[in-house]
Amino acid sequence: MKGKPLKAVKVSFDPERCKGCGYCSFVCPKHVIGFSENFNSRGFHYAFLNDPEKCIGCGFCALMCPDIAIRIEVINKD
Amino acid sequence: MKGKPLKAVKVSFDPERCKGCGYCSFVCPKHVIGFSENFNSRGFHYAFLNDPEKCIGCGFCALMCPDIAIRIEVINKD
Amino acid sequence: MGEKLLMTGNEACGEAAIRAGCRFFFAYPITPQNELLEYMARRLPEVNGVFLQSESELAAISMVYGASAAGKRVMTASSACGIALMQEGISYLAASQLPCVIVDVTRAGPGLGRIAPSQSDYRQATRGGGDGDYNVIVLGPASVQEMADLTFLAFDLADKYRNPVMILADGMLGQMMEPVILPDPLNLDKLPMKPWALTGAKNRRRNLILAAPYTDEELIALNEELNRKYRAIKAREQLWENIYMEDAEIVVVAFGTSSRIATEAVENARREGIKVGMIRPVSLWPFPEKAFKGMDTSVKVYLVVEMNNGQMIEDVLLSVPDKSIVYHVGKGGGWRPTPRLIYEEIIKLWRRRLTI
Amino acid sequence: MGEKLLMTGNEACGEAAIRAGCRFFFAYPITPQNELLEYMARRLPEVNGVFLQSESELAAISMVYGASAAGKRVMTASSACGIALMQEGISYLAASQLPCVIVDVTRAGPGLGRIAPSQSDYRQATRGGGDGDYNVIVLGPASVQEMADLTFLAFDLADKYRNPVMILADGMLGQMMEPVILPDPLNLDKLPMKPWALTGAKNRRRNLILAAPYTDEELIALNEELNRKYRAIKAREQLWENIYMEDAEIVVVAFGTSSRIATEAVENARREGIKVGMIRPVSLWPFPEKAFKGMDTSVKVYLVVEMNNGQMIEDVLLSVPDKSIVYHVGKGGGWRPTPRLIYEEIIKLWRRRLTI
Amino acid sequence: MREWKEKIVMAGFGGQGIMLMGKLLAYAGMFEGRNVTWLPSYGPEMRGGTANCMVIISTGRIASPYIVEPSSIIVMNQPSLDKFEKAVKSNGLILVNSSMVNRAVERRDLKVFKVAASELAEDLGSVHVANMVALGAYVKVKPIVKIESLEKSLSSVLPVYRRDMLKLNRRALKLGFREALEVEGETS
Amino acid sequence: MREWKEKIVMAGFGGQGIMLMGKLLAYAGMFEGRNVTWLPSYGPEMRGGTANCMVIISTGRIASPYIVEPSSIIVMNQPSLDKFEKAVKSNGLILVNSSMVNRAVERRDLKVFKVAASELAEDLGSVHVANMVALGAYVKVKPIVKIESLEKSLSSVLPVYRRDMLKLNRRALKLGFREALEVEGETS
Amino acid sequence: MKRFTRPRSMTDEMVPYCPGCGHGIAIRLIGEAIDELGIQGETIGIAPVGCAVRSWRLYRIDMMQAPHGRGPAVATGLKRALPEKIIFSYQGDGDSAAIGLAELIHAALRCEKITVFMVNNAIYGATGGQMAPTTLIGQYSTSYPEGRDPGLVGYPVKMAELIANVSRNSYSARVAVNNAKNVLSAKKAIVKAFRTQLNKLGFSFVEILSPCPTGWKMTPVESLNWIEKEMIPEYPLGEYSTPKNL
Amino acid sequence: MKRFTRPRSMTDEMVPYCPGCGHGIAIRLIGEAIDELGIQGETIGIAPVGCAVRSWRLYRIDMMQAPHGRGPAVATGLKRALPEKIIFSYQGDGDSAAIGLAELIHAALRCEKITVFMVNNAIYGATGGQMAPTTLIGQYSTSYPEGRDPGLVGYPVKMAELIANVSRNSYSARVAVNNAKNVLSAKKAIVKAFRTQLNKLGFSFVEILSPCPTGWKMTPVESLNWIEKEMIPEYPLGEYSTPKNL
Ligand SMILES: Cc1ncc(C[n+]2csc(CCOP(=O)(O)OP(=O)(O)O)c2C)c(N)n1
Ligand SMILES: Cc1ncc(C[n+]2csc(CCOP(=O)(O)OP(=O)(O)O)c2C)c(N)n1
Ligand code: SF4
Ligand code: SF4
Ligand code: SF4
Ligand code: SF4
Ligand code: SF4
Ligand code: SF4
Ligand SMILES: [Mg+2]
Ligand SMILES: [Mg+2]
Repeated sequence: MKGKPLKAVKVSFDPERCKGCGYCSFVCPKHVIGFSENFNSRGFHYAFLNDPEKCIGCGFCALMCPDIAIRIEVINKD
Repeated sequence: MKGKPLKAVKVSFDPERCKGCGYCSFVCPKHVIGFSENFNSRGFHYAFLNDPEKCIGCGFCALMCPDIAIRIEVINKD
Repeated sequence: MGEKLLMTGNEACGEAAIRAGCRFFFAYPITPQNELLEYMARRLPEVNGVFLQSESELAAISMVYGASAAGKRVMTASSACGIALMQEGISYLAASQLPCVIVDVTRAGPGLGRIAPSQSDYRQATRGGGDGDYNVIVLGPASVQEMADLTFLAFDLADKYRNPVMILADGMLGQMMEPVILPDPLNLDKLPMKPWALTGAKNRRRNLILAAPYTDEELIALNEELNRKYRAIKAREQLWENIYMEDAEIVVVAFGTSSRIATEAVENARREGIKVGMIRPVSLWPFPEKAFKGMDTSVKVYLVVEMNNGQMIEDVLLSVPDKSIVYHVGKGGGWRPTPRLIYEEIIKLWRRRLTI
Repeated sequence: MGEKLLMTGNEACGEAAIRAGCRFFFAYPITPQNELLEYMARRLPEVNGVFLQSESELAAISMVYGASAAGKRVMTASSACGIALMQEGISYLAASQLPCVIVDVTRAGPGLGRIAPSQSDYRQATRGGGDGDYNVIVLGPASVQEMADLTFLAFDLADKYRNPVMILADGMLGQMMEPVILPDPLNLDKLPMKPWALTGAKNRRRNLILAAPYTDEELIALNEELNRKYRAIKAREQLWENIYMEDAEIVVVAFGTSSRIATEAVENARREGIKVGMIRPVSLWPFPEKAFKGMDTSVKVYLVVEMNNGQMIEDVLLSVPDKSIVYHVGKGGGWRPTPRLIYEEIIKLWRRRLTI
Repeated sequence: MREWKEKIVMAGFGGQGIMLMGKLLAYAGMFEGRNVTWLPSYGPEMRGGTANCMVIISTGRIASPYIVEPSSIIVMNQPSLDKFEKAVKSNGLILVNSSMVNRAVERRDLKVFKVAASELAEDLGSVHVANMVALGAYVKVKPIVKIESLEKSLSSVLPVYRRDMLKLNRRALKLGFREALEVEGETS
Repeated sequence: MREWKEKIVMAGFGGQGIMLMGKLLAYAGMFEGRNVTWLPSYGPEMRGGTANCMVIISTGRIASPYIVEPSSIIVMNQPSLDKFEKAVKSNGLILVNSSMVNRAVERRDLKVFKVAASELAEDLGSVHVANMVALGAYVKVKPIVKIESLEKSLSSVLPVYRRDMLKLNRRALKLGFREALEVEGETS
Repeated sequence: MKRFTRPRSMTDEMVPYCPGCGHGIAIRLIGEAIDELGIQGETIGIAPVGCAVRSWRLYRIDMMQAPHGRGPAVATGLKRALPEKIIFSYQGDGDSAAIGLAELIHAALRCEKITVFMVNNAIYGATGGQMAPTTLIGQYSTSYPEGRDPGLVGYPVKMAELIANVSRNSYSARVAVNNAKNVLSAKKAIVKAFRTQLNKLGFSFVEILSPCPTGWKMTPVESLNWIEKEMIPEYPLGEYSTPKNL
Repeated sequence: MKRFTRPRSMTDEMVPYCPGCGHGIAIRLIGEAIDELGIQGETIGIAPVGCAVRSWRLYRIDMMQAPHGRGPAVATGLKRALPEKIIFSYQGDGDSAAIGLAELIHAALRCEKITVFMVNNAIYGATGGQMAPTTLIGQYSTSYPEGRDPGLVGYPVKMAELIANVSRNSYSARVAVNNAKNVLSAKKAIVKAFRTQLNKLGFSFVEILSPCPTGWKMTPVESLNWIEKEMIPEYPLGEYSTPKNL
């Protein structure tokens, strides 16, 4: 997971779990995470992948997420 | 007080305070402390100086006495 | 007399302590007492006082023990399980006849519990949870004004009797704001003399503060002395408030926060012509037995309202005349009665009163 | 039934615990409880049990908390100020509904006090000194035989109600020797099942032991559940002994060591034809109210004898019928009544009984 | 003088300045010689979720500071409306921060007002003063204290490090006072 | 069978084996089917000074194990005589270890016996068995238990590391039994 | 195949912490370690008072609470009762280094075969930001709003070093969860701590430097930077003791 | 001229300890130090629970007791109230290293300007000889009659080193009172500890290895030898930290 690009991964954010702390976007080497203008039901501007194509699936975002709101699936591997 | 002989000292034991622990006699370099066959009022065989002449007044006995039963007076020193 | 200020109960308590000459505060954080601690943290340095956050409640009450022995007016504060940890220390203070003020901003128990306001520390406060035959004077404020006034009084009582005094509040009283007029600050030089205090035995015989005398006989004698003192306190220091008691046939008994809620119910019932009154114990130890002694014997029915499972009710039962009937409304765990609930209980008793 | 042995109360208590299936003992030294600790230190390794001397009473009760959560029969012991330090932990155990047995070999307080036997922990034991609305079952043995029997019973009650049980003894009961017949050892495999215990959540849903539920509502519900349990215990588990009660006109009330001394006085008075009887509370919480309820109404005079300043007397006052007159003999601090003193009090009351 | 007692619950997300809004109202009440109480929903032992506070202003003595049946509520977000709508007493009042509440008030026995507090506050330059906008709007529709008393009280209530915001807060109060709107067709 | 109750206080210096002496007597009483209690003066929190223990042996039930008015006392040293002489009940008994007590008993209403327990024990080879000498003497002058019961009980009472002293203790008991002496002219 | 997902040993509950709270990361890492070692059914967790107390909601394992500071003593009771189970206590820095210091050090002295995780956020989070024993010199707290002054209240305590010093046969390490690299090392230390217990080698302790944006009155991202710039220099990361045979 | 006599700062009371108890020596040395420094009228002593508690009988200075283990916290209260007075707490090893460990270490962390004397007799004397945290491996005690087994109850704690490690600006030393030479060094350390406080330099701590013949079930003289042969090798004598400017 040392930042090496993985192919064909799907990074998904759970908007209801997200508290908008910004850790994911802070550590994302590709700066592909943005925040919604809307509030979720708990009053947070939640994170989302604003440029999925550029995501290299390094997983840093998920490693840092305190709310386990990020899920990474490897789709096409092996 | 490093064991150097002092002249003309008087070492006195308080038999009522003594609990017969034996520390004084244990540390006495001159082995001049003995124990009474009698009990004091608290049931202890108390210590006494059985050969005052040999005492060098080093004070070790008093240093070690847990019951402050030993008193050392310097008599002839200036 | 100063101006009217809007303050929380925790702040009013802290400020009143400072005005009573308290310059030493040792405490450990716990919700809902924190605002008091934080108030003292800000204010004490301004008056050259000492605020020290201790490593635990055990340490806090021990620091209080030390500062009190030095003759200083000193306070600590905690809540519920934190007070439980102080029980040994409080018993030592009582045994050593040392004054101090302990504030319990109660939260709901048992155990860790939750931070909701509660009165479930009544027994812990008034019965002592430490070992031995001792008593702590316990005062139960019911407003921000009383958070100030009773704290101020507490320091005087503590010094007068050389005994710990506890303020038994709760999270609601601690955190609500109301207008308050604070007592005028005491002149530190005019505080009571304490010839017994430890200040270094220069030019006088040594002073000793002992939680255990040296012989069995002395310990028994100490206990007798304490007992005499407690009897004197019982005789002299009972405090309570009567509300609509002149012609009451039903009497609600409640203290602190629950008395505020009950007052609303009593007022509503009065508006409908129901002869209900209220006794509000202000001193919880000594319990105001006298409030019940002079009672018109036509009062036979009491309704004790507590935010707990029934603790003060024992004191009420011990105080009311024979043949009285005592009911209880209350639950533990942070439950809060509504004025309506109490009102309905009053109505029920009113309807039944003729058949009792 | 085994043979008659001569044992100290501390030893009998320890051995009975082991026979009740207790294999875990965590405690901190304190006089006059030490012989119990030392007995467990010798005996537990022989039965593959765990004896661990903890670094403090706080740690001891916390270790008890852990071992009890694991579903084990576990005990701790202390005295007076050591029990005070356990108050928070005991409140946690009660809140978490965990069984355990706590032995208080009381010494005289308050504070550090002295090691003379005393009953001044009555309030500390029966009123809880921890926070919140909780109760601990308290048993008061009066002989070495009861040190064994009530300890044995304590483990059953603790498991039955998932609640801490305290043995309230004192230094005299702990250190005296009397012949005792010990209960037969229980088979460890036949101890009550504890499906709630923490044993690792393999192949089942997780178990949780909580001293604080997650919501305010749940904490109130927990308190109601506890309250129902305590009411059930009050209804079912009152224990007491009647002595010469058939035709008694004066009733002495005493427990534990003071009841032994009082018995001698009562016997002496009986020998002179004085109609005096005795109620000896064995369960101190729940207090045996029932002993007083069925009472012949001709009994109007009670004499409470305690080795303290008047603690159980509150429970007696709460239990006796209206119009009863209740006297107290007692002092704190390690004072011990003599049979003669009590006898003289009985005689005084006997002479005055017609004028009362 | 007519006797009256107003029981107001203010609610919103943590961070919306709910406590401050309540304090300001209580202060203003005190300055006008009323009896007042202010009670926070408290405890930092649990973060997130909604915060609320209860203010009572009365000409007579106030028994319990805890409000079971508010005469008014000011709801700064949707969860707060969900939580408190049912509690309001009949013929009571709801003031809604329409920037953060999407749904309509369901009860038909209440007076309902709205103000786009968050948006108006952003227009003023800081979403943080939405609370003042709402409070200004509230005293417009329920004149239990004068807006001038609120303005005067501001300096006692604002934490020291926010004193530079005094002006902005005053403007927000006034803006709210102007912009309060009765919600037509929703009152009975 | 005649009902009787004997209340014995034993007292001496710490280290004279006072507790053991009491335990042995209590054991023997139990073996003979009596009710017994044994109560030490306790507590290592304070060392030095005198130690005592209280033993009651009775055909009936024993209420309090604490003895206020002993029917017998066995005093192994002088401070103990000073402390307990006054308490003994009229017509009671005092057994004095005459090796360690110099003064005479003052009370005239008691039976007084003596035995030179410490000296006799030293003769046997160990001053540590003075307690057994005294106990042997006691049951001679007050035969509440048989000396055989004492001998039998010894193995239950002696701590494990002293089991090698069994024989010596037995001999001490017997010697005391033989050597007890009534103090003439002192009884009333 | 899933690459990153909620650990099996964790429940589906919402994480009950403030935005950006490091507890969420630390708790997840422990969950991952439990999964990795396959000890979910054998592990019992203790959640003492502090923000840590809410951790019980997040694990699909047997759990209990503990009085403030007494986690190591409760863990001792559990471990002595169930020597084959894996027992951990998950505590705050106030909990372990202030009120519970004696219990923690004594568990370490006894080489009790338990694991203690201490979340060092240099503050009392749960009670609203008072000074902790770990608060840095000069750092703001609600009880010392002028910043910690060593002349008045002394110096921060270094727990990982202290434990390593007093305890023979212990694993003691300090880690941080302020960036992805440190999170990965943190996970390794957590696994090693459990291994120390699994192999019955001795006591194990991991101090986890962790953000408390609420207590620090910072944004979450500012908190991460503050850990890097202020905390780590004062609390160096690394392993301070490793038992033989680990 | 008197050469050796009862210190002026001491009362005439009998020493309330067992024959050969080291408390008597330690207490006298503190008395001599008080005399020497001329601080009798400025000094306040604290006697927490343990055999130490009886020390109040022996000083002609203001004294108070303290709950078991809480001496350093009580001393803190006194010192904060009376910053110009000299405050010392005279404690046992069980008192300081078991139940009172947190209070002691926190006083040290705070660099509280007080002095703590800890009599290390490797046992709980007052309660009749149970194991203390300082009991040596294999040593008999009434609670571990087979001797201390580190596998069950861990290792002895080294307080002088621990205090030196955690506390900046502290004086920390270990001395013994088992022979005349060591008694003389003990006295020096005691004086230095007081000096640390007098000069407001920081916390001071002296651990005093001391015989407890009763607890050890030895004769007094055997006890002195045991200290030399068993205790000192495990607990090396010396100064472990000295504040700058002392
Ligand atoms: C006996 C007791 N004292 C105090 C408290 C209040 N309290 C709850 S959490 C806490 C401290 C929390 O700080 P820390 O351990 O650092 O955990 P954090 O919340 O920072 O993770 C305190 C003092 C309590 N619950 N019990
Ligand atoms: C809270 C509390 N727990 C236990 C005791 C009993 N106790 C008295 S002294 C003591 C230990 C004494 O050992 P130490 O501190 O080493 O002093 P020493 O007597 O050996 O000098 C204990 C456990 C007590 N008095 N208070
Ligand atoms: S996986 Fe890596 S690149 Fe993709 S969003 Fe997360 S941190 Fe950014
Ligand atoms: S790290 Fe998690 S909680 Fe924080 S913003 Fe990203 S997804 Fe949301
Ligand atoms: S002064 Fe020295 S020589 Fe004289 S008795 Fe004492 S120790 Fe012996
Ligand atoms: S050292 Fe003191 S107490 Fe011990 S025998 Fe000598 S004089 Fe007696
Ligand atoms: S207060 Fe701090 S530690 Fe607690 S949940 Fe919030 S951020 Fe986390
Ligand atoms: S028990 Fe030990 S420490 Fe206590 S007085 Fe006796 S010898 Fe000294
Ligand atoms: Mg923290
Ligand atoms: Mg010791």
